[in-house]
Amino acid sequence: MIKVLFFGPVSERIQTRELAMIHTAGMSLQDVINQLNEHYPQLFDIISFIAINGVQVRDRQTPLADNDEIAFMAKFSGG
Amino acid sequence: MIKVLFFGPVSERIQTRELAMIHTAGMSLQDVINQLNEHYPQLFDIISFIAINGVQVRDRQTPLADNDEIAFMAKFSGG
Amino acid sequence: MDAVRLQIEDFSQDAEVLALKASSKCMGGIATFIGCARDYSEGREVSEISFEAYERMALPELQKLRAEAIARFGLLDARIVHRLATVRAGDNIVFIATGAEHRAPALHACEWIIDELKSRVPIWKKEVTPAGDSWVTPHP
Amino acid sequence: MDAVRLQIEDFSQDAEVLALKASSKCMGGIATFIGCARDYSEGREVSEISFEAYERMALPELQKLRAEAIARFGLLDARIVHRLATVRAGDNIVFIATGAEHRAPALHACEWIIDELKSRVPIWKKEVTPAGDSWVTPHP
Repeated sequence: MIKVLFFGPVSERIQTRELAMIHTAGMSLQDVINQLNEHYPQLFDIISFIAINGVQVRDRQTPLADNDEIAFMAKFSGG
Repeated sequence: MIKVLFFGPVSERIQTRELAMIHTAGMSLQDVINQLNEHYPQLFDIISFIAINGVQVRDRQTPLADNDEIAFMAKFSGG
Repeated sequence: MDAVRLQIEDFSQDAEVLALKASSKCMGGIATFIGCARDYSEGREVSEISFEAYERMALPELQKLRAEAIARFGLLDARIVHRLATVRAGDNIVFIATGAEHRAPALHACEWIIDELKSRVPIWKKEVTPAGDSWVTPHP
Repeated sequence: MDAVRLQIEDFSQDAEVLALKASSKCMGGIATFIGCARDYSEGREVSEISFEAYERMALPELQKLRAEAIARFGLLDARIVHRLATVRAGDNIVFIATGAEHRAPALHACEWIIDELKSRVPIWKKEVTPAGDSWVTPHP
């Protein structure tokens, strides 16, 4: 499974903090984004950062391994 | 009387923290400086600021009133 | 007490500065920054502020930030604490302390850390106002 | 507890920051600077540092400095404490705290106050070293 996490303004928009997706061979970050876009078309307006296993990634073609944790994040507002 | 105060490096050089001088009519700051210079010729090498009654003065012709307090001060090194 | 922490409870500046000082007898200047909750934000009355973090990423990022500040400004030590709690006006949110031999690097590092923290660390702020809640969206 | 003080005893940052905060609920950023005694100064080992002030002039000058900083940086409040004591390595010497709605003015005012304090306030520092005492002469 792929664990998908949402925080703050993103979790509010999607009305959930966490989703699980089935991992399939050859799956990339773009596949997860496509699935989310289908169900939550406005979601990506507010997403500024994406991390895989706690490390920020910019390349949406990044391949995913089973048990990866993906975080979709709005602009930070800590401090 | 005029109260003359010395602090830190100045008091160390002159080996005293306080002197009293007799106030005379028409006396100016310059008169006090002249008297000190006579006794402690190197003193003014390290004096950077002079205050009368707690207020910095630059004009050595400033007249003095009886009971004035004059402070001779080296560069500050607080903080 | 770790030099970098995400915690619910409040912190003591005296305790943090004591811990900072323990790292060196050459520390001549210590700068701190404390971010607090205000009762107004952009004209709206705010009753509470709550924070949420992606802790798995936020904690390592704060640790990296501390190490970078130490290297960049030649600090003797630095500490960063961010609360993940619901706070009210006047309550503490974030604490940064930097110690150096002289004052300028300590002061400049403190400012650098809070600026970087705001842009780099995955923490989000929600303001609770009489008119409802809203997540804060930082200006671009 | 006065906002500006010359005192022998040590200070508590927690107590000072609490007093600073009491002045406003709009304080979003608090910066502090603490100057401490180091065990080395320009290569010489220092056992103790002692301070002397012309208090009649130093206290009003510190009060003026606080008022100027508040006006110049739009601060909500500021505090300055300078110890007149004999201190050892690690001991506190001076404390400055500045509070503003936002972080930048608080941080910049804190740096401005310590810079001005060093050049404007009649306080002198004597370093006691194993080789003898010497009054510190600041660089021109």
